[in-house]
Amino acid sequence: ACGEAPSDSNGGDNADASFLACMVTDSGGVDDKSFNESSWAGMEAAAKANDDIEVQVKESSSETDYDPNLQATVDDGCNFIVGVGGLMTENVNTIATANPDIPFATVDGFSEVENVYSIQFDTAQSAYLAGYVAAAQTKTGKVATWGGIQIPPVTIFMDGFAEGIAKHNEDKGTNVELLGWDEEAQTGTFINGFEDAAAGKSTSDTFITQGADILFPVAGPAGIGALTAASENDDVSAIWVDTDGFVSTEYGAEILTSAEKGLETAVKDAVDAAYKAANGGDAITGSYVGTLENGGVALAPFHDFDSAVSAETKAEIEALTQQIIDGTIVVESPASPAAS
Amino acid sequence: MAVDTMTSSPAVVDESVPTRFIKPGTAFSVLGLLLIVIAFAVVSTGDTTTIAFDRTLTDVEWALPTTACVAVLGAIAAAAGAWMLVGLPKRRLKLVSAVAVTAFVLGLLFWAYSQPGTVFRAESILAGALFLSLPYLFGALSGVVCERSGVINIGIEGQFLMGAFTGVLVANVTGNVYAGMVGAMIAGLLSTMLLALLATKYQVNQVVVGVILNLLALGFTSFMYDQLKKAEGLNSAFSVPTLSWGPLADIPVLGPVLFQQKIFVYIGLALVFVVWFLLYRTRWGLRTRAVGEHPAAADSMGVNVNRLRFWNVTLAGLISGFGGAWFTIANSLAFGKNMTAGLGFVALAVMIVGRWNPLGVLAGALIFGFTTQVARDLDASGGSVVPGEFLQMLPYVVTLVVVAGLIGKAKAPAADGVPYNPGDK
Amino acid sequence: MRLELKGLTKKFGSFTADDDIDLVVEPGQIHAILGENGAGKSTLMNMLYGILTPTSGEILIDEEPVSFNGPGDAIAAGIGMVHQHFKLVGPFSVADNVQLGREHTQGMGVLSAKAARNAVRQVSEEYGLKLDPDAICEELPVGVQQRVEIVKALSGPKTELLILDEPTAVLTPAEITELLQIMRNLAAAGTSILFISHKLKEVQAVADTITVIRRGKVVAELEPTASEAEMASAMVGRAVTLQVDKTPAEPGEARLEVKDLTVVSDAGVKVLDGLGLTVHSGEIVGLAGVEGNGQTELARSILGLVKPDEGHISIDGKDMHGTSPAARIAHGLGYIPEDRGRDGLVAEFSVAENLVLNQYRETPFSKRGAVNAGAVRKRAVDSIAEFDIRTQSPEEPASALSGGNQQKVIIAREFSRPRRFLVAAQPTRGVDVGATEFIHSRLIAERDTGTGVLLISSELDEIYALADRIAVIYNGRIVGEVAPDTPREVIGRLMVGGDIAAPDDAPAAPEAEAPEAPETDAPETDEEANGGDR
Amino acid sequence: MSTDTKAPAADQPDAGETPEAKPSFMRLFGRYLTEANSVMVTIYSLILAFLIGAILLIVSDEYVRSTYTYFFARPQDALSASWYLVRDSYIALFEGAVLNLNTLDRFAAGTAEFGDLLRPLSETLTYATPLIFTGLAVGLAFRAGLFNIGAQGQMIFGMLGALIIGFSFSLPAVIHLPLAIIAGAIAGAAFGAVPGVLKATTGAHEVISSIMLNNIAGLFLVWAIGTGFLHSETKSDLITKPVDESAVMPKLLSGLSESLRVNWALPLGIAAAVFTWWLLSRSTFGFRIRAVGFNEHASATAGMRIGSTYVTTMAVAGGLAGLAGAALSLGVGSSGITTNTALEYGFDGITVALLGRANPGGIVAAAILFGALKAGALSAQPDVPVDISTLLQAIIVLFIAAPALVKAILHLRTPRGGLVTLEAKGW
Ligand SMILES: Nc1ncnc2c1ncn2[C@@H]1O[C@H](COP(=O)(O)OP(=O)(O)OP(=O)(O)O)[C@@H](O)[C@H]1O
Ligand SMILES: Nc1ncnc2c1ncn2[C@@H]1O[C@H](COP(=O)(O)OP(=O)(O)OP(=O)(O)O)[C@@H](O)[C@H]1O
Ligand SMILES: [Mg+2]
Ligand SMILES: [Mg+2]
Repeated sequence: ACGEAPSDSNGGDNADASFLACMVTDSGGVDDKSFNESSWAGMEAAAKANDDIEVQVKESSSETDYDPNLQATVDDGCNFIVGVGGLMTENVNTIATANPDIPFATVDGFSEVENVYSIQFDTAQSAYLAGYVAAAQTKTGKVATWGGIQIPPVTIFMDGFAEGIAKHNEDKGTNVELLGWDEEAQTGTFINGFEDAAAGKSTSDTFITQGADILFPVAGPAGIGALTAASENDDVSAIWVDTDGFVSTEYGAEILTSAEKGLETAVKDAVDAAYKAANGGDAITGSYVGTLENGGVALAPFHDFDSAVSAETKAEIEALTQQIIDGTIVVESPASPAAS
Repeated sequence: MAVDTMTSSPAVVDESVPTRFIKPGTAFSVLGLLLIVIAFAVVSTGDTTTIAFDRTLTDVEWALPTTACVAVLGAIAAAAGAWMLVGLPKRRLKLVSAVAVTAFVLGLLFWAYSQPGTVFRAESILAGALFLSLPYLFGALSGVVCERSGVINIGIEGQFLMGAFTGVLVANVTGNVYAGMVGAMIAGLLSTMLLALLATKYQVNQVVVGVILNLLALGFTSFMYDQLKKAEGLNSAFSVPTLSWGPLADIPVLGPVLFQQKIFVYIGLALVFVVWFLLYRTRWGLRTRAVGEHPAAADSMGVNVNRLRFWNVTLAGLISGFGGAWFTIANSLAFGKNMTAGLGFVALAVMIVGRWNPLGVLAGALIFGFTTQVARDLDASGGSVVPGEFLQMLPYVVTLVVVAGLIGKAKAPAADGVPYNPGDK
Repeated sequence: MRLELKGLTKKFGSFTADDDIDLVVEPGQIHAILGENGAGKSTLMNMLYGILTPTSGEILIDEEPVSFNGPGDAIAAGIGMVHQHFKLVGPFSVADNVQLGREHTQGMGVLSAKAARNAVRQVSEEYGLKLDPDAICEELPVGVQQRVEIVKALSGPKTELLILDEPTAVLTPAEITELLQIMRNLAAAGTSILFISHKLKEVQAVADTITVIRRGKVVAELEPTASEAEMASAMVGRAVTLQVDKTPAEPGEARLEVKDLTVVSDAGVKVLDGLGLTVHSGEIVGLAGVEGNGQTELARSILGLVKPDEGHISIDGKDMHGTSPAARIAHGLGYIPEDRGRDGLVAEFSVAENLVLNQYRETPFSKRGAVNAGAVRKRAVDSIAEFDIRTQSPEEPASALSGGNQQKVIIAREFSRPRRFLVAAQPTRGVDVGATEFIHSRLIAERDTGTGVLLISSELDEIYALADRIAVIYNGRIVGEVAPDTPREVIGRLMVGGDIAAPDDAPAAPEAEAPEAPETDAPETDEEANGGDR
Repeated sequence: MSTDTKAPAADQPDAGETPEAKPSFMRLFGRYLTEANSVMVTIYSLILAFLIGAILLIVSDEYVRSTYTYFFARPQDALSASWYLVRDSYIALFEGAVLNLNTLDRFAAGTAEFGDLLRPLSETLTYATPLIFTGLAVGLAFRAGLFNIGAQGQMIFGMLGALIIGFSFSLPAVIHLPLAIIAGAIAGAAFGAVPGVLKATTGAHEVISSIMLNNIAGLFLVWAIGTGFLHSETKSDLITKPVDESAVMPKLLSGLSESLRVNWALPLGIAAAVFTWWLLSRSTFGFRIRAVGFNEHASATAGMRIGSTYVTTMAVAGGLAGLAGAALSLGVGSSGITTNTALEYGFDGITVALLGRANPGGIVAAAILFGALKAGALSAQPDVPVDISTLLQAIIVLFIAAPALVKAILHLRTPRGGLVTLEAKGW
């Protein structure tokens, strides 16, 4: 808003900081238990670590809000502006072109504009490992995944997960079946939203009755429904996405592992880099793709399930990680990050 | 000394004389024939439809030949249609229509579950359907109590939200999930009290108030949700256990459906009968129905119309508030913005489908729960020919068909929505 | 009970409905109240019954001042009331309607259906008002509904004063006779009665004293010996001609021909059962009958709102099969509906708009898809002058008009356009003597211009005053067509399904004071009649 | 739904009141101010709503709340903190919706252009535009006694209709744009007519069928966007193809600044309001709509066809909502629509119609007010919680719908002719 209004209600107490980093969410809002929330956590972490950085967030309720929100961050005098979501990339490009002096970043999108830094993740890699673990751990021979909405940041997880299972079936001669996603046809089960946790719960229940004992919900907050379903069924566990669910949710006991996406770190690093650039360092530009190699994506620790996962499986995961890093295994998804 | 005003009764059309029903007859005949065509042309001959008793008799599975089943069901529907065309006794019309509709729907189900990999897990699906019908049940029952007293309650959605939100909050603050349920009921009560006050004391148009209350509840819960986020542990999920009734739970079909559910199910079913009894068998019910039908008549007999309306509406909030707790506590979920996703409006439709009668409401809610559950099951099993979005439309389409085709003009309580001003005549 | 009103006044806003009314009702007295529409009669009664709170003045019961917070207090004080507009809950049974507000329970608020049923039986036996406690009220004929209202009023803990607000408006002559006898019996047993009616003969027949109210003020106290003309002029404030002058009819060609008309209701009842009727130009055919015998459906079929199941209707020689109401109206059908509030007027519309409600698409009222406000207003100004419609302006909403003036708006609408045939259903229902006089003369004038008129009325007086020929409808059939000089009791018998021939020595007096006459031929019980009616 | 005055229900005016010979203007004016007439009720409703909003703001701010813990020790802290918070919050809303004071300073200093000054207004009008259409769609149906709760679904179909014509052809803009707009209106009208037809033929209540159709439309949209026919060729997100350049609503003020998003859909909306006004109050069709809305029995008796009135009214209403969809997919959403583009404009249309008392002029004003609240709230975040805007909307409409409440709270007098209340039919 206006300059004289206090704008510290969201970003810690760095009231007289010299550097203002701003973020615009996509329609999920800042508490989406998914990429908006993780990005915001990265922003806040940056502010916490450096008293001279202040952060603020503006939420969008639809893509028609992107332009005014981005424009408002410019008007507010933000020194670094992060747009979250691939759909916002074009809007970021437009405003970045109009404001060449301000550094921008786009999360989960790729931009070629000079002053826009792209932050992307090849989450198919971490999901691949998760799929492998799931195939190794299932007792019923059936695991299930379902998504919020059929969009690339979601389906990339599902693709990687499917390939990980296929890998296990191939190597170990198992016949683990994946419910809820057909990688070939790119069709599967979606609840058409990220909000309706009750729908997520009943979809998960349905999979459980169909025999699945490991659930992989890729649906932000609606995914909580899978965790509650798992909590009500002793033999069922779940794999979380984006963050380490053992830490970020209350259902640690149900979570076998998580296909992490290191958004928080990446965003924090970007803010730090922008801060340095503003204070005489190199300008922040180009793009970043989180991979297993650079730690931008990872398989979270097993926590409570550590003893349940055999040493053999753990070793195989190690090996697979190495193979992906050195390129012997390429996890491909139609939704993999654009050219970088 | 009484003089008879009617020495002979007027001619009555004999209900048992066959009458022709061209439109429904044609419709059911065509639908039935369609099923038969599907059975032979679309379904491949070897297909089977598997029905499993997945929770009690885990090793029993019935594999039925799809073609034969669909064809038979199609024939039943077509025959019902044909009977209507040649003429059937009028009093049989409803029954025959119901048979035709059921046969057609079952035929579609048999077809849908013939895809490889799909199994109709009867017990899980029916149990899930009963559970999913609860929000509609609670919402519609609350609506029944309000509208039977002549106050339209469009604000069920808002009362759900308030209940869902407060239920979790209170459970967190007290650490007791049952206190949370009571909290949800009180939140529902307080929000309908506003409706009651505006509708009776200030005579505001009830539809308008309902729309506003929804907006208010949405704004309020979203706003408070953001506020609560700042503090830890005010919006953590709480859950209630599934009650298992010992050996009863092992009865095939009935066991998993009726004797292995959460307390919400039992409260819901009990409420149906309690509300029915109260409405039709007690002094309160007589007065409530009178006030909803002809308030001036009730007033002239010394019933305080607006006071009764006020308290009825206020108390109905207990039911819809409790329905709100279904979204959070029954589903073991924390509160989320706008998490009721429009179900409160659908509950309103269920109330009308149920013709403002608790028993009808139960039937309507079950239809909804069942179609929702089947749609989810088919979507999740992945074998469906129809895109998931269309499966998810199923409950809404079924309601449209039921309302347009079978129910027609449902008759609301005559004074529903009309503010009562004692000075009026 | 001795009731006394002292200076009772009621204001609605700045409008004074009742102004300083003094009145005394002695125990066991039948006290009639007369007055034009809107004189303030019902308002007065509603204050007595606790529905309205007086602005000033006091009510004394047995010399004790009382004040009622609601009807409950009045009932407790021993007052029972039969309202002008029925206050019955339609879908309820008779027993439920009677017990509403003072329910019979078996503890814990659970109803006792048996006790409620017995209570109704007891009261109905005590006063000879036969009723089936389990009948559903909305399915009963109006006459029986009226009986339910009376039983309700008498079922109070100790009803000593009975208020009857226009109880006879919807009853047949026989039922009226019966009701008047009940009133006499009650009075003889000590119950005081306040009786409101527009039918002067009834008042003459039962009242002990008569109070006349005009514009909220008591203007006269009359003895029951006063003549009808005296009463009428006291009510209206000027001399009223109660007799309509008319010349003999000169019927011409057929304007309405109805053949074998059959209409089946949703409930499966044949409400019209092969009805046939012809009306010629230049004549008024009066359709007499107890309400609910198919008059409504006949009128609606003629207009085209009800689709007949069998039979033919032609208007002015043209078969109307398959034509819409709009086409029939355009073809020259005039239609005065029986329920003016429901079917006749859009209450929220202005008087001007209501005057063109069925012509707004014709020239000059419409021009290229738009309503020509100037033409509409001009028509309104003309009609208001011609038909003496009392309104503040053409823009005033119809709801603001008194009932009589609302009826004049409908009459004006139908009489201000070319028409060949007119259906007039209950054209003067609830309309006071002055307005009735006006409407009657217009109908005669209408006939004299050559229009065919079908007059549907449950008011025998009206039929006698206007009709050139009388057809009697019963159970959806025309059971007799008779000349206008046929004696009242003959028609009365036809109306309830009897024969034209008198059963025995029927008294010649047509007036309502012959309660003993029809008594002899009442073999069936009412329960059966009610049951068969459904 | 009517806007009529219920004269007979009037309360008693002050006793003993006698009309004065010649009241002075000031007296008359003062009298007007303390009377519950529709203008003053609206103004007081706004004031009361903003007062309640202020309380919520104070309660929700941690710092200000903390100053209240020692209120009795040092009240000036709490009071000044509250005052500044409320003042700054409302200024922030104002700046987002009407005029940004910062930009004004920069403009004065020569560092901002005139166009920048207009941006908040442009945003307000941009958000108001779809609301004008959906508000009219609901308001028109109200007049025929129909509760069109289905504007959301009608708008979605309008959006799809306009979009398909918008990307399928490449024509000169003078042909293409009108064609796409008409396609949106037709798609919305067709979908809107369904509840009308169902009501006319089977008696199914339009509220139920509209609710069902809304849900169906929402799911249909998700499916449609994903189909090969509509789905974007360049993006894998759930977004459609963009409309062709020639079908994009031109911006209204692009001459001043490219960032002013308000486009030609706004004048179109105003034209639609004028058309609706003419239709309702001047045309024979409007005569019929209103007659049927008030009393269908009397209308049928007068020869009007009730069923066809329902169908046509719902179709016209659907067409208006369809235009809202066209305004979105050819305007702010011209680069492709998603499942979120339609937001809740259809449901908000109900509130707008109620606030505008189902009157075209009132609807336009209400839509602009809501647009301002939305634009203001968007730009004022994160200082002002976003949901404040929803709350303010609800509270404003609540008071406006309940003049008796405002009258009771502020002890206003009853105006001549009684309180103006909103009327809508029951089931
Ligand atoms: N609630 C009310 N508010 C305002 N005016 C009223 C109200 N009730 C009645 N009136 C007016 O008071 C006057 C007297 O009405 P009332 O019903 O007492 O007449 P009435 O003598 O019973 O007439 P009728 O013979 O038609 O029954 C009428 O002008 C009526 O319009
Ligand atoms: N004006 C009329 N006069 C006499 N009889 C009529 C008239 N209109 C209809 N009927 C009778 O009603 C019956 C049915 O009428 P009609 O043919 O108009 O119905 P329909 O158009 O087939 O009905 P729907 O359109 O509802 O299917 C016919 O048998 C006819 O005898
Ligand atoms: Mg009266
Ligand atoms: Mg026909």
